[in-house]
Amino acid sequence: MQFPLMPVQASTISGEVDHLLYFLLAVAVFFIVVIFAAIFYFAIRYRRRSDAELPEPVHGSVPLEILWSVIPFGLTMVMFTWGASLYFRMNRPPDNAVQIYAVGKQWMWKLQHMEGQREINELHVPVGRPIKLTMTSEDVIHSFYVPAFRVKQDVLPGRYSTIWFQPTKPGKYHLFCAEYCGTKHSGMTGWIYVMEPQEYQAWLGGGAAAGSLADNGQKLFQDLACANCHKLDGTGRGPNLAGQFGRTIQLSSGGTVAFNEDYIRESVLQPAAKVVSGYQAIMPTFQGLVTEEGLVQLVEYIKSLTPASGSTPPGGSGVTPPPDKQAPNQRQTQPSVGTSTPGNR
Amino acid sequence: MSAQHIDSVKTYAWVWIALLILTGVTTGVAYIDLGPFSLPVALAIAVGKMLLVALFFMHVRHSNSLTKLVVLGGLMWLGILLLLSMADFVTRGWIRIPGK
Amino acid sequence: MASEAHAIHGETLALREQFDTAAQQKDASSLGMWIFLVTEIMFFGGMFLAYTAYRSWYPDVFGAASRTLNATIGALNTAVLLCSSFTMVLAVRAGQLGRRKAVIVFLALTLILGLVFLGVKAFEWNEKFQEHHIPGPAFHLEGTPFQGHAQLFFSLYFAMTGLHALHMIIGAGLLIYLIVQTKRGIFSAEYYTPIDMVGLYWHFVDVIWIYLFPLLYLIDRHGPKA
Amino acid sequence: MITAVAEEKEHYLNASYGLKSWLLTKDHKRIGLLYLATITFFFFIGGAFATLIRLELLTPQGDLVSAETYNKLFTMHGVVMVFFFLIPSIPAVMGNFFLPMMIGARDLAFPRLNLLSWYLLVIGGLFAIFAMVAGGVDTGWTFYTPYSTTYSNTWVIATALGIFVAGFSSILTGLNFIVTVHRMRAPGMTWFRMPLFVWANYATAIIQVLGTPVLAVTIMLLFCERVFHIGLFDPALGGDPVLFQHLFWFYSHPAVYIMVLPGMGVISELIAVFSRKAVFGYAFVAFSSVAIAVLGFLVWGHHLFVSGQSLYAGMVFSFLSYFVAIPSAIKVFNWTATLYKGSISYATPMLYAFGFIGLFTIGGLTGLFVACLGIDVHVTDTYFVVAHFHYIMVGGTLMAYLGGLHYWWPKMTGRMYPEGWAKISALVIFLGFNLTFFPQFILGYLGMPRRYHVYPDEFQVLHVLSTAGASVLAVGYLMPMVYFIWSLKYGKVASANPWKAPGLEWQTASPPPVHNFDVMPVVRNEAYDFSTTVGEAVEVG
Repeated sequence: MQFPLMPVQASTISGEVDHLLYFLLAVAVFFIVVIFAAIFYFAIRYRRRSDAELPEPVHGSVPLEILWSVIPFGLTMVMFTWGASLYFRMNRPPDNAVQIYAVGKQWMWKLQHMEGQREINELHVPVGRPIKLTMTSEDVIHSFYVPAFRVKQDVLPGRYSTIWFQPTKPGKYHLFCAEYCGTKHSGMTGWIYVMEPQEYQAWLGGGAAAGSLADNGQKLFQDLACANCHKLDGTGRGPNLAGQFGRTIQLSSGGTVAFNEDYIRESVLQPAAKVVSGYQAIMPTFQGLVTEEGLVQLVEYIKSLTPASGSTPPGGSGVTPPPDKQAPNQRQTQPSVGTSTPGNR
Repeated sequence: MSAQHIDSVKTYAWVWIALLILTGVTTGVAYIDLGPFSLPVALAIAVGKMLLVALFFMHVRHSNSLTKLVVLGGLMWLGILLLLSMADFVTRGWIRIPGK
Repeated sequence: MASEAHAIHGETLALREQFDTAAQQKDASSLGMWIFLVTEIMFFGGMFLAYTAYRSWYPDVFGAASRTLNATIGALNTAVLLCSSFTMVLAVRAGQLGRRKAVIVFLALTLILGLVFLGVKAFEWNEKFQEHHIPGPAFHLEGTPFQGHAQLFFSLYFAMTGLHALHMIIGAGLLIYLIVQTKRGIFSAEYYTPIDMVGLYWHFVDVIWIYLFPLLYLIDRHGPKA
Repeated sequence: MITAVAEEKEHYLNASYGLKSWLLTKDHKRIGLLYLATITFFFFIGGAFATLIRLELLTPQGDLVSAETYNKLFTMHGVVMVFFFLIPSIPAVMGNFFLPMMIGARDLAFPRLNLLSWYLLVIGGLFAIFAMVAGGVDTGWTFYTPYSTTYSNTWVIATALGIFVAGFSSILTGLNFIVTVHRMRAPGMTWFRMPLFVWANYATAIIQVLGTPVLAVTIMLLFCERVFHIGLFDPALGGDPVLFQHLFWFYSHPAVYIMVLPGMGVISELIAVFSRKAVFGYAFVAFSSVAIAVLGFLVWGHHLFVSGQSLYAGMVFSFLSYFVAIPSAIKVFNWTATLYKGSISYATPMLYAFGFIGLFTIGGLTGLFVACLGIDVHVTDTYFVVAHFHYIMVGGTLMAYLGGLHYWWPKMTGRMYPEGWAKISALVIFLGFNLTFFPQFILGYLGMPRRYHVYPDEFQVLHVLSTAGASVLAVGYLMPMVYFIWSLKYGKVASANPWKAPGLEWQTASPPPVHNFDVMPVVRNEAYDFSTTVGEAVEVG
């Protein structure tokens, strides 16, 4: 029977977290030993010898109070600074991270690779590469937790959250849902398979992936008739989406918004919330027509679009205004698109 | 506290009239475009009205320092709730996640 | 008169056994009441936080939703409430002076004004039902393509004004109780603490409305006209 | 015994008889006993849930109860223990009974309000019991949305209503205590002559008054969302589930201090009385209670480090959290320093005090781990957190509660408890507690998530240890229950001041007369001045 005391270290960050832990443990053990020793010593040394005993009162000492406030506080500030800097590094994925999308639902993890592979409760990743997950939930709050990597992030409905890690050791590691999510919360577990790069390539090639994520997104973009308005030459009723990702966009209401995953998601589901400056709020909502996984594909497709020559003025921020806005919206009802995944509860 | 202050009807009447005027002002001002200042102005008028009610109608003016402390404490705690929570809501989008 | 009251309701007028002096008893009641009002601040505070957060996220929709409320009626109702505060403070003053008849008159006026406020509120709520401004599947707000955020506004509107109205109803009950007690001759210039305490409560409920009115009705009146 | 009965003078217990004399009592002492009976009942209900949880976790498979049942068990364990045992425990039982006596008052400022707050707790409890009997609730005691508003099919509303009503009980108790401390002190009882137990309860009352209303409104909004679909947290409308968490923890983090501060007050009394020394650094200990109460409101966001809260807010909350370490450290160091050159007795209450200091130190220091951003990401929502807060709430509050109960038992009932049995049970509880919860720190760091019904095999050894500890702990808790009841009839008759303690509550008969003191006291000494009660001057029979 296994009986480990420390979890395996399998990511770049896990060793750092453990070092911080050792520092805190040292501080804690020091104070525990000091206090326990003092209590035991005083309790024995000054035990009551007669019931009529009356010790001299000692009322206190201000220098001592200051001393034992300042020293612990100094130590805690070290903990804070160290912990906070680690926290920020844990939350800022490097630029070259491999992008993977995760959708949590009661009670499973659905994961999609850029190349199109889909997995349920299993995630295959290459060793030595930073991996970034963009995650959302279909229902309640979940939490993506890999103890061997020392990372955890809640997955919320209605928005994207991210987590990243860089595995250092090939192997098989637990994936847990750490935020209570209902009856089979403890069944919402899985495995992370960390593979050697060439194995990983083989695995990627082996799966019967039906096109990359962006390809699927493009198909969806056509199926949902997005392309009717969002024309790549900038002549459509909706803004040209090519090359916009990562920019700051002017809104018709006067404010600005960062063109990121959350904005794309929101614009598909609630098109009128943030309308690009120069356009009208004519886009219908696709709420209920696209699944969370479909949304992820659309996001990836829009991210992959590069500006066609001449469609966007170089260096211009914001979207080119359309030549004119005519014709009322004439979209027909759409079938629900986006692949549904077989669920096993 | 034990020493009883009885304000005159006149004082109360003036406060009452001031409150009605301020209500008119805040309503009127709302129709003028003050840009980013419309919310601070509305809140400032509301705070003024609150002070009138509290100091005169609720006699905080004549109250002992403990009562004043209790009132200030209550407002301060409301401030803590709003301030620290808004520290989250306002700064959510600040960090730029690379690759996003 | 005081002795007569003593006979009827000895318990009310007499110094309670845990206190040494009447001043101590009065101070304790007043402090207790103020602490209660502080709990009320925090109680409403939770909703003010929700309001602040969502308004900062969705200012435009909140503005548009706010414009559907009738600011004129809101302002008039605010005035009604302020008048009731004025009559309430006069009732307390009459209590301080031991003028029983005046107490009853002013309490009754306060009650009537409070009921007028509630009546107007009921009328406004009823209008919301007819306009489909009740959050839920049937919700619809004209002029705002985004319904979800507008529902948040109306959820807040109903939660805040509803809770305020509930406080008014409780206040009205307290006023009726006071009127009955005054008629029975319980209060005097020496003992009028309950009138004082209900006064504090009534003014507090008024202060809450002083904030609700601009925050709910006057967000964006100057904005794009419908 | 016969002579005792014959000579028995009137006191609060025999002044009147019959159910009505209890259910309509305005005597703070009788209300304290009503609370004692009520929360003991809830403690054993909550304990039964805990036992089932531990038994289920003996094996990695879900073989004892189903997943639904398990989720209901830990939810109801949390709800019952937090809202119906820990929060009322020390303030409502011992605070009610002794706070007025310790400051030389005849009663609390508002006795009828005090009775009302007991009824509110009972009514709230009935709602909770109804929810449990009708089928239970499975949201976790934290009621996170949208699970609690939309997805759970259990008795969320009944439970939430129970907590809502019980919350008002807590508010009214706090209000009563604040006014009493301000307005009802005996002549000569200045602020800095008050026993530290009173200071601690005063600080607790501040939290109850300022925090609980926010919980109440949060529950109300939850209610509106679940019943009327007036959604404020619904992500589908653009609402934010994290807002719920802010509102919930604005109360529930300070609530941890509602639970532990009164315990600290009890420990200050015990350490002083059983080492016959004034508490070292009295003023620092007194102010540290108030400081904890205030700082407790600035740190709630440290429950939200991985929730999707902004990183900057997380940083602010982590920074502020560390300030709580200062007053906590001050208390622990001052208690330890009080022992120096004392006259230390090993009576049962003192054993609990030693236990408290040790366990609270461990619980408090592990608090530094969970306040540390880099570590909390890994340990939050794991058994590390479970172990941490049980060290504070069970190792801290419950130890203090039992210590206080033993200390004041003679005053409350007029009977002594059996010292030998009490010492044994204190030891059993201490050992059982550590065996139950220490392994959970390791489990948590290994990655075992909370609220898991089934778990991977490699965690089993530690779970078995924990379950073994829990069974020891259960025996430890049953023992006092038995001998306390036994002592009511067969215990040695207690003298007015068996511990030679200087507090005002000991300067009157055991049990006290209806109005606490035959002659209203005038205070001329500092707190913890043993010169009046110890030595040749006084020989109490």
